[in-house]
Amino acid sequence: MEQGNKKKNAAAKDKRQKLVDATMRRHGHSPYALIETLHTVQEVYGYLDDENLKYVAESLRVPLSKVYGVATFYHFFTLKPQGEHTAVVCTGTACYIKGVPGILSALREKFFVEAGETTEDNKLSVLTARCIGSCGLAPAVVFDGEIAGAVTPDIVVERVGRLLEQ
Amino acid sequence: MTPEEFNKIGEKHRNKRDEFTHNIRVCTAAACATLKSEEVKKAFEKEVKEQDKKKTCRVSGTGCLGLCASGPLVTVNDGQALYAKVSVGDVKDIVNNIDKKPVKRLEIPADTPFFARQTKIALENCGTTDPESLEDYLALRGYESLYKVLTEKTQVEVIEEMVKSGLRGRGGGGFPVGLKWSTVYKALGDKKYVICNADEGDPGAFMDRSMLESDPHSILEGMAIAGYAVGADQGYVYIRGEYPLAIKRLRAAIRQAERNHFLGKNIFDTPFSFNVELRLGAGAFVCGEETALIASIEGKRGTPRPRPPYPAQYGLWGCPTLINNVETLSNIAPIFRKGAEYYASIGTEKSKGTKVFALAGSIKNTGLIEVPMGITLREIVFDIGGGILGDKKFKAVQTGGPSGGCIPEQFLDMPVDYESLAGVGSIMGSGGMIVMDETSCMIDVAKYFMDFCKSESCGKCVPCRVGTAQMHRLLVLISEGKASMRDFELLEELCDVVKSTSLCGLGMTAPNPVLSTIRYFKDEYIAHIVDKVCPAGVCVMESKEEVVL
Amino acid sequence: MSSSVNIITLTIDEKQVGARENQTILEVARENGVEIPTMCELKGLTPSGGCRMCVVEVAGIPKLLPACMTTVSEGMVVTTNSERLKKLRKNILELFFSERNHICAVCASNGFCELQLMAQKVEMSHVHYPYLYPHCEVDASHNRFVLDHNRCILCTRCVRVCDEIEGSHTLDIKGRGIEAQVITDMDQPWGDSETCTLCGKCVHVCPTGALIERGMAVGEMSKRKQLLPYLTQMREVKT
Amino acid sequence: MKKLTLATIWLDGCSGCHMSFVDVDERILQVAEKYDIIFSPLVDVKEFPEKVDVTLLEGAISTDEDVEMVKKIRKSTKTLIAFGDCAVTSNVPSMRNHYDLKDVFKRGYLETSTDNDVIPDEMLPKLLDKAYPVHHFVDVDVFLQGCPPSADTIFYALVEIAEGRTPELSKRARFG
Repeated sequence: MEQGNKKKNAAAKDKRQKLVDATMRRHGHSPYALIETLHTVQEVYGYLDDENLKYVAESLRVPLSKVYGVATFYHFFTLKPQGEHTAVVCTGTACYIKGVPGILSALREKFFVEAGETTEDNKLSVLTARCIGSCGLAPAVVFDGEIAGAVTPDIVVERVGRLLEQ
Repeated sequence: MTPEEFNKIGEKHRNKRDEFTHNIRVCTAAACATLKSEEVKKAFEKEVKEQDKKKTCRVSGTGCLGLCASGPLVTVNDGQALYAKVSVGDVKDIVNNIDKKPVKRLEIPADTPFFARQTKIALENCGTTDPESLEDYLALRGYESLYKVLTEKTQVEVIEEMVKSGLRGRGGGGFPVGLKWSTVYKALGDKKYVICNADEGDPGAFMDRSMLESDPHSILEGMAIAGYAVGADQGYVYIRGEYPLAIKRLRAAIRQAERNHFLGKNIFDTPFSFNVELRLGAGAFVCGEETALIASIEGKRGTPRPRPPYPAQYGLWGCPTLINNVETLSNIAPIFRKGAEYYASIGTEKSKGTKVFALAGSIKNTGLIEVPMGITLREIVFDIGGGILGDKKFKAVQTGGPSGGCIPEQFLDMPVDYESLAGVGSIMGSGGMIVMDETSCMIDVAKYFMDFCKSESCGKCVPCRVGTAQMHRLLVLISEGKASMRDFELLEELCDVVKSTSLCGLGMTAPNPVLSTIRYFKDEYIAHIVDKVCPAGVCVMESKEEVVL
Repeated sequence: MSSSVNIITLTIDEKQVGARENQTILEVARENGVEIPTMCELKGLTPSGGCRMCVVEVAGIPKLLPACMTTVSEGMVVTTNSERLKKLRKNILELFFSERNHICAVCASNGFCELQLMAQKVEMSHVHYPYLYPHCEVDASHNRFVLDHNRCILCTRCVRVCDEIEGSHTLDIKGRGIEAQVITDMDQPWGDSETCTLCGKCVHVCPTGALIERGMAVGEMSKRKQLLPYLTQMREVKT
Repeated sequence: MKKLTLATIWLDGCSGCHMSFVDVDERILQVAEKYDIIFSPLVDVKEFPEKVDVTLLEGAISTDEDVEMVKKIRKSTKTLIAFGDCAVTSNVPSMRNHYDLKDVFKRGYLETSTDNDVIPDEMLPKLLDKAYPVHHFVDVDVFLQGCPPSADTIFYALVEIAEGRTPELSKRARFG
């Protein structure tokens, strides 16, 4: 059983690795492709782990410190794995003046998690985004990739509660 | 390709479209999509099939119709009827009445100020095409401007036309587009680039997003025309990674255009070749700055470098590079279709044409609008925007995001153009317009923007890196009732230091929200500092305990 | 190529001077005995333009320009030392001091520190902005060098010398804004770095006590940055 | 010429600046020609005087008592000199500033103590969250940097002030 899983994991990893390789190949393994490649890594692995950063550095012949510097410069990239579920709270201006602080404090009180962090049981990550461009529906929160507009703290707590029950 | 051959393409698609008596378009741009417009669209498809009207009714998705607050939006026959807040349950009624009078309870009358007061050029096709269909774009005379330009005009003529149109950069700075093009055209270099800046970073702005999601081909066409004018054969769209739908549609559009030879080698059998590639931004506001954007495309940390030299001379990989933003580029094809004179006839003396705004905040009709330059703020807020939510009292409108300022009531009748906005301490910016009512605290707003600038500062230059951190700290102290008048003086002084000495536009404009709120709402600062109260009731004062300052 | 360089004239602080057209304002000023304060600039390294100490006024241009990266042009009128510039420089330097924990009295570079000396030069008597007092680590894992983030001003001289002269690019910057920090490789202890060649150039170009040799006590760490132009020249000859 | 009055005091400092002052050696006689030292750790007066012309204030402001004191000094003093780096920048006392106060106490009274492991809560002045430079609380007229400032610089500054001039310190004093 365990071995089967490992094999499956290895196969899955291979597939993901191929996607990363494909991106680098498309750009002729140019050092310029660093950010594009990091996008692919994050897309397929969910975050940028040390191993992949080193792999990308080596493949594109970019110094390690430079790769790390780029990966930490852009806030879209995360070097930590996310929780099983995510709630991305938009903190754009329109959302902010329509009550983002209340939403964040409701999440803090109810699920004991600060913005940018993951709960201890690894079930929920609360993230913030600098405007997701849904200002017309402010305030907006993205629950596991699904945008919800005109939310209130109560709605957010209820939706997150439902996510966690799944 | 001969003109006849080209005209046939558009005609073919127009005929195809006209085979249907009814065109039902469901808005599938971001806001409506959030409100499950895809389900509504599916329901329409099902209903049309069940009622056996497939031959006469065409159901398609379309780009942003503008009135995001009332989504999902549906139009029948491009404006014959417009329906708001359509749910799956309403679909049957609409299809039943498609040959008769519109369904009253859902209908928004065409003469509603929100629509009647707008002039659509950049957003011309938003809501009348399926953004995923090249055919739709061609039916609306898409790529006709590119054809005309490539076959009838020299590079210099194209640039002259741009100068004549009076179009100015819509990304914020308002630099004359014709002049920029001509600088790149004149710059020496074998290789030149065109970059579309789609890294819309202003919190509270979603114009670029809507345009990319609603009408991607017009941006590609604009880029190709720009490429021809300046002598570039390669274009990049630097687009926010946070906009997955826009990325998807743009990718699809590039593929369609390549396949149909509107991009690629020898476009329309002319010697001109032009390719477009996407580069994904990764969440750095500073990459809206031209030199930082270039660094990012080169795969580096997005830190700016001092200008001059300007990218027009020394840009991507050291080559002359033209950078225009999404709205600027989406104006290009319409200008060549309708003529520079037409475009220049709209707007004011120094600010020609139209401007797209993302209207948000405490306002009834949130959404995307395009208005002629020179319109007053009052018309935007109270006529088009429908006034303040809950009929509260208007307090200020914020334009230009973190680089702009808060404009108070006394300037509501001021015309909206580059110079007027700058004159009152704000900027045109990319078009975010956030309306605030009496429940917003101006110190809280200033603090919000400073927090933004602090976390978006790239850290390269000291005034911006440390200055924004210092200013944010002072604003926090003020908002908590812990500051003294000496802190207030420090804040004012820091504004000057950061504004005068920062390396790039981010730092140079970061103090603007603070400066404008000090200018117009100084009494609120005084209330927080001296009386330890927040007049709007937003800030929580931690006072009581003795303040040792 | 070099023979075709044009000679131009410009004015620096009301003095007419001649220059080659590809020179920077800073270079021309120095050649003519006009001193412009700099922090991040170092002869032999690509200029960065980040410290803003060298900003000058150029007639006709509303914004201030960094002398280290602005090339001269015919007829340019440059002011390097107006009252306004003096005040702004002092303010910028205060921001430098307020950012991290610069405690000169207990610093290995005390007496040899460019930041410390700059305070004297621009007559900064005290820091009137609140100090930020961040918590910074000291990386003493390397067997020859120490990296003390408390003293770092992020001038990136070390990053540039490591990349441009030594060619190992062990150092870079992570994060951004006020959170930015110098790192070695993947933000790991310097001692674990596989790419560091132990050349020590970073230590000697560092203007403050952020990079020092191990075992140096207060006031013992003098730097030998004067070697750098020579190394740069050697590299240029090679390539 | 009427002599000026001089007070010297140290708050959160090591007294090194005062030692340096003593290092003016025989020049103290010249100082004495221009100043009457009316308050100082070196003289036996308990209350800070109501009126004084010049005060040399050594040390950072670290406790609630320091805050009271510095306000009182400011009120009584015509020319207040932040005397030495601790007064100007908070210097060495500020090395605790990036730690939580609780941790500072723990380190100071528990972890490093050999006996009597208690954190004193009475009798002692209340420590502020941070050690602050003098100008954080009151206006300062002259900043005299150095850890410590040299005797020459101190002497120069006192003479200049006595002569009614503003001392030019940038070329004579520096941090550290």
